[in-house]
Amino acid sequence: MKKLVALLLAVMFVLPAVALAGTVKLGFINSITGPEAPIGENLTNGVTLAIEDLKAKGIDVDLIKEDDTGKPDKSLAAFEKLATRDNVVGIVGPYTSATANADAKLAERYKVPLIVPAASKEEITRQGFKWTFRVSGTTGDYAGVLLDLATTLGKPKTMAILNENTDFGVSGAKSAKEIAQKKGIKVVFEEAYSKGSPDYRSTLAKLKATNPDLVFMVSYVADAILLMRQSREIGLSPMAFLGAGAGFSVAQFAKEKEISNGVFSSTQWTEEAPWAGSKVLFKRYVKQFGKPPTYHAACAYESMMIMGQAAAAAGGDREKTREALTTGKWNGILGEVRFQDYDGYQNQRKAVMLVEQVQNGKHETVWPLKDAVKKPIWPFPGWKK
Amino acid sequence: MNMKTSTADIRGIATLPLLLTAAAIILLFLLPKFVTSTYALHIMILIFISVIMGSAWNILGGYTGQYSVGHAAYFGVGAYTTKILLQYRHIAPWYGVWAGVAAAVATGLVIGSICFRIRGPYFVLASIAVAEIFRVSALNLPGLTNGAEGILITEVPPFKIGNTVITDFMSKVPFYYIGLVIAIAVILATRLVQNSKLGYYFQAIREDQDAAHSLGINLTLYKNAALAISAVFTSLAGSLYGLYVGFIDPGTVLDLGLSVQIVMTCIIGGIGTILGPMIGAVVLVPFSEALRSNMIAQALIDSGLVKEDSPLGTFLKEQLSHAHVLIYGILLVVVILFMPDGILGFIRKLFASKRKETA
Amino acid sequence: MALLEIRRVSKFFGGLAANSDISFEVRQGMIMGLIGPNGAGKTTLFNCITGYYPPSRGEVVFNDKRMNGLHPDAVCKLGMARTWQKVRPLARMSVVDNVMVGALCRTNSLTKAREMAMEQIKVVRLEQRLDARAGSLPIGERKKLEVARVLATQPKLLLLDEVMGGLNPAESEEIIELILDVGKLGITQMVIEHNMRAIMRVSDRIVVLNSGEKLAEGNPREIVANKAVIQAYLGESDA
Amino acid sequence: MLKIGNLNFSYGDLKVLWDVDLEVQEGEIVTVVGANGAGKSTLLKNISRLVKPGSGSITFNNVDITKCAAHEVVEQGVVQVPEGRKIFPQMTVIENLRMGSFIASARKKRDLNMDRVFTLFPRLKEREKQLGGTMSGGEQQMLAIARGLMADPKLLLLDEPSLGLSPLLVKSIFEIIAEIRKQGVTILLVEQNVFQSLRIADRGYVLETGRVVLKDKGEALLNNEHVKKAYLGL
Amino acid sequence: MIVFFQSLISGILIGGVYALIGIGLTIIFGVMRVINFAHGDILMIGMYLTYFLFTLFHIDPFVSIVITIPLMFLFGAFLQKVFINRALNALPQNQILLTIGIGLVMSNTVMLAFTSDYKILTTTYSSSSVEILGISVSEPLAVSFAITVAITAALYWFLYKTDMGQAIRATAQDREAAQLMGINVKRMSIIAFGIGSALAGTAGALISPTYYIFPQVGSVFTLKAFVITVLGGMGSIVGATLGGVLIGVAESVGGVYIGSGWKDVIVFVLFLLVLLFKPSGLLGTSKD
Repeated sequence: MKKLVALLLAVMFVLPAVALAGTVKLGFINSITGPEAPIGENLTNGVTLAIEDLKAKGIDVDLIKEDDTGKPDKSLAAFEKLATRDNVVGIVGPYTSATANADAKLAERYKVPLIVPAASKEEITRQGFKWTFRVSGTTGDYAGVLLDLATTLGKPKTMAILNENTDFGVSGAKSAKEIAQKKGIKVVFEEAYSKGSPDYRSTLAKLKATNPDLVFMVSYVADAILLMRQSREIGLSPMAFLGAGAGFSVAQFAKEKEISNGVFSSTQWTEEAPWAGSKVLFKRYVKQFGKPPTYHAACAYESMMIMGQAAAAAGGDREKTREALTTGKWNGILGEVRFQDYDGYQNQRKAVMLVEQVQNGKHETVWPLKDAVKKPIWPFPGWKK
Repeated sequence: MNMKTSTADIRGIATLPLLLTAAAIILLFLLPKFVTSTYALHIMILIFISVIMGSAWNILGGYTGQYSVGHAAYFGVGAYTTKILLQYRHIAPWYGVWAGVAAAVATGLVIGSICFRIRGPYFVLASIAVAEIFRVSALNLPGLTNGAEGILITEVPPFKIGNTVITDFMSKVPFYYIGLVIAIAVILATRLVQNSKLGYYFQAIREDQDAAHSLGINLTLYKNAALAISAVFTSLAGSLYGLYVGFIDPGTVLDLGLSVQIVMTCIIGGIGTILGPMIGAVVLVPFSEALRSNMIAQALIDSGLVKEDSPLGTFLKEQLSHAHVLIYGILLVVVILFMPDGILGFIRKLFASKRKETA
Repeated sequence: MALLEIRRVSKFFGGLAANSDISFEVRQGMIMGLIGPNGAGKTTLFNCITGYYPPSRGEVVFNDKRMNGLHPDAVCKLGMARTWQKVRPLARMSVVDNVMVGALCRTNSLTKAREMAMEQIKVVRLEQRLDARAGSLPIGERKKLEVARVLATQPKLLLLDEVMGGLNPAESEEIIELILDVGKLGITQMVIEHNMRAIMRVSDRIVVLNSGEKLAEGNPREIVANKAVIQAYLGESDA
Repeated sequence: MLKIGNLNFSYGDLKVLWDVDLEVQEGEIVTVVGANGAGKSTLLKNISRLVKPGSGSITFNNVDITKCAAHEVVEQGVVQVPEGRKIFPQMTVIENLRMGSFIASARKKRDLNMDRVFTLFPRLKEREKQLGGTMSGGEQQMLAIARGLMADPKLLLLDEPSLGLSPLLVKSIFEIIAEIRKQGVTILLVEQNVFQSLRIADRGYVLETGRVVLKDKGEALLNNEHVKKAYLGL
Repeated sequence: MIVFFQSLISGILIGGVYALIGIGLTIIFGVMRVINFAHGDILMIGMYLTYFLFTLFHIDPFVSIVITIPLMFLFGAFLQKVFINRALNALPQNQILLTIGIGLVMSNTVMLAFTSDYKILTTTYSSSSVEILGISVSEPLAVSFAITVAITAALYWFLYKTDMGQAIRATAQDREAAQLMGINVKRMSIIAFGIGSALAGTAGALISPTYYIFPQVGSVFTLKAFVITVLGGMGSIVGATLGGVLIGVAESVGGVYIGSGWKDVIVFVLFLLVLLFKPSGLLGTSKD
């Protein structure tokens, strides 16, 4: 027992971990436990596949995984440990916007390259940071592509916004409102609901009373299903239901076809995404983990691929890795990725967004039209009785 | 039990404990000179914050017997006030922190006027309800708190006296010292309280409210006094956390889980004693960190006790980090069932029974 | 001079009258006995006097000040202190600390409070047990501790609620001596007691309650001779 | 019938009973008198096993009841009517009585015993639908005794049945106790009301600070000088 | 106006399920004076049970309560016997932390076993509704409301008409007196905890078709259960029934007219008001 305690103390405070020759040491921070864990699992799996593929390319990654339970202080501790004790070359993660925001600050301080795979809050890459890179699109991208589709296919005049009052939900709703106003669509209803309530019927009834052309929702999967079920119950039937990624783009949602058919959702990646290897990765993922991946998995996969290659090319030097990330160009399952400075962003990938629509219980890519697999069904056909 | 020590202290302060305490303080002050690992400093800062929170709660819960499970409210009010002032009014945290303290005390007095009318388990539930009201309100008042998006600061402005920059808050060291100083302050405050009229009155209230009342103790006044002292330090802990971590949102600084964690620190260490919260913090913070980052499994493997490629090794490596909250829960159950007086009480009992054996 | 005046005090719980229309006065320096069968409303009256319940009707006047609506702590500060029928030691605090809590009512200094506490501990003869935990004392010593604790608040009027309950004759004798000693210090006392022999010995005057009403008042001799009292208190007239 | 030998008992550090010896013969009324806090209620709690037993023996009809759980003591036929009545406040009179006959043996005789207690306490019959908590003190005491009888006891333990009752009621309660004995129930009575309780008792014990200091015939104790002085104030 | 009635109706329907949760907690508190912070997690176990009965054996959630009730009863009895019973005389704050700990153990064990994925139980009627006077009434909610009413009625019958039920009530009202009646109070505690757990589990089963399931779902309901119980008066079964419906309606109507983000605040403010002005609860009768 004494031996164990001594060792534990040694591990925690003293010993800097020894780097193995010929490998590149990277860190990965994710919500392995905690409320965000269901999506976190996608990221973990995506990274696992990336490590395999890197190995095939001759890059051995010594990966240190850290759980941040979705909490910023835990995430900081994890970053701290990776940056100062484990001396990793670069870090991929964390998942949520709140934790990513906290870690970005540390990346700057410790000069450790950080690739944020899936957090979409705009501010993360708008703080003038040099060491934080983002593969994921921003909340504005999610809303933008959906409203592009809506204004092209129809002439909506009014929109209702319903979002969960979490960081993700609120920033998504904010972006949607801005973009809608730019496009001349009036926002007639806005409400943030508390996640986890079994009954949204009264809120939806109030929404229905404003008679909007578009209903824009930001939710994770469980609430997404609940909201659509209850929309059906009370007979809410607008021109279109728009879901900003997350819950609406998950296979579990699509499977509930009674309520999900006809719903649009924006996403960064799908099985049919028009980029090399998407289908293959999708199949591999299903085979290995027994369920279909979300775009989070693809983003995490691509983030790790980029980090692994950049770090290996830089010979394990952090500064050189950063330079490689700033100037580099990659072509993977997310298409061409470059980290650019634009519109107040730094080191931000200009994400090419896709829109899927649930048709017959399956997500079909319907937008942009050139990449579409199926034609979008517009307007919302109404509920089957 | 603690009263007994205090009786002794008034008559003549025992020298040995004093020397030991002084040595420990000096050692802690010198620590950053030797320990360069920022990770270790980070853990130390978290321990300080935990000591501050636990000791602050202890004044109200341990000494006065008012078991608040809503202390996240004061933590959150402190953190939010400081950061709102910094972010939106550009008021330096050096001043903002005190505004946070004032806000937390004011909050405490309002909460006290509501909750102190209620006793026993109802008080516990009321304190939870109030803290939850704060959390949900913070979520729903984006104009004030930026709602669910939380408040992120990237830089803490340097602390200057005149034009001399004392610290620019760029490293962990200033936070380490601030944490250490506040932790010492709260422990000192606990000692002062213990050896004063306040302390006697607080404990009298804990032991028997009606009897205390009949002995001329104004229950409302003294309960609120205990809450105010408690709120001051909890708020300071919150401000320190907010500035140090940089990001706060209702889900972290106003969370019910945080309130439970504060109480747990005290109960696991030993309630109503100066040492209790310190022991609790020193045990819980590294333990949960070790579990989170899977160091226990790694240490077991590295020590050769468990082979890495054995099924147990794989299991530990893969599963133990997932199970850290589970282990936390089990620890809680075990401590309460088998060490109801916390680690301190358990050790004391152990020594007492050993003494009996030898005698 | 009347130190305490009870003026037509009534206390109702729901529809039940625990005290109805009780009046009497306690003069400076006297020991007033308050007796009556169980459930006669003695403790309720104590509670009304010391601020635990507001009287439903009537007035309590102490030292020419109307006490209605004052809280127990204010009542104590004004110089009226009580003990409890069921003793309430501050269990995890030591004997001396218990008494100090009482003394702190009059001083802010712990040193001063300790001196005052030691004085009262001597009065009740608990010097041997200074550092014992109050919760570990036997019943007799707990009762003494409780007396010392209220004495330390320097009361003008002391209300003792069955301080001899549960004590053996020897212990009761000690308490009787204690009450008489305290009386000699010039502290007015009001004593609820079941031990008839004791109450007859210590009281200058006795009020008898029965079913919430005042049945009789007089000096011990008069009370012992009172037919109504014998009937009510001792059960039957042929006792 | 009931035999207590050398019973010692403490609440934590506080010793309450010291070497208590006590015996109750079948058909007797035995009274234990003593001041408030002398340990009388604690003695009954030991018999009923409401507290963990101290050292010493308690046997009932040669069964060691220190090894029983509280409910098993009742099943043996030893039923206590506790101090302060402890009526179930949110239950009606009938429900309270039904609870009295909860044990299997008494459940069989429920109707019979119900009639029996209603003849003993006709007032309860009038109030059978009333909630226990809303009744007056005297009625509650009657209900408590009636509830105890519903368990079909061999030995009835009564803890301060006269507590808080008017003299008239006290008198009738003691008459009823005498009546119950006539119906064949042995009674162990604990009382502060020394006079009344010793008068109906066959034998009595005086308990002072946890020790038995006197035992004798009821009448003899009444005339004992010590008892007169200490408890009757004469 | 339609919006108002819509929210009123759905509030009442949801309130029925809340009532079931509240009754379970109130029985446990009544008999043992233990505030059970693991109540929501017990409900969570009920949900998982329902989910697996449905996905593995295709047993309809409303039918599966026949299995859920006895299993959850046994589970609750086990928890009481092994853990809670040891802390019956502990300080109330220690009891609270003990049950919090048990809750953590339960939710995290479930998470390890089944991952933290959201499980959605989709029946053919999960989103069916009937329209009455322009107000849509969710079919599964209506059915679960009816089942709730039936279970509550059965519970009343048990507690008021059977010896065992009365013995439980007696134990709640006066533990010591109950012992003197020959009632085995330890057994009653076990049974009470069993019943409380069975009710929570049933509530879990009843909301499964219209809600979602994940390991941490319990915390949502634990806090609600307290509010309901205190509102109705700790230990009062009628009170808990009323409290449940009241909270359902307050959430639903308040959510519409004040904002759905404020639902919890409305509930907690209501809770504090009751604690302050009628601490014995709306239907409580205890004097202290």
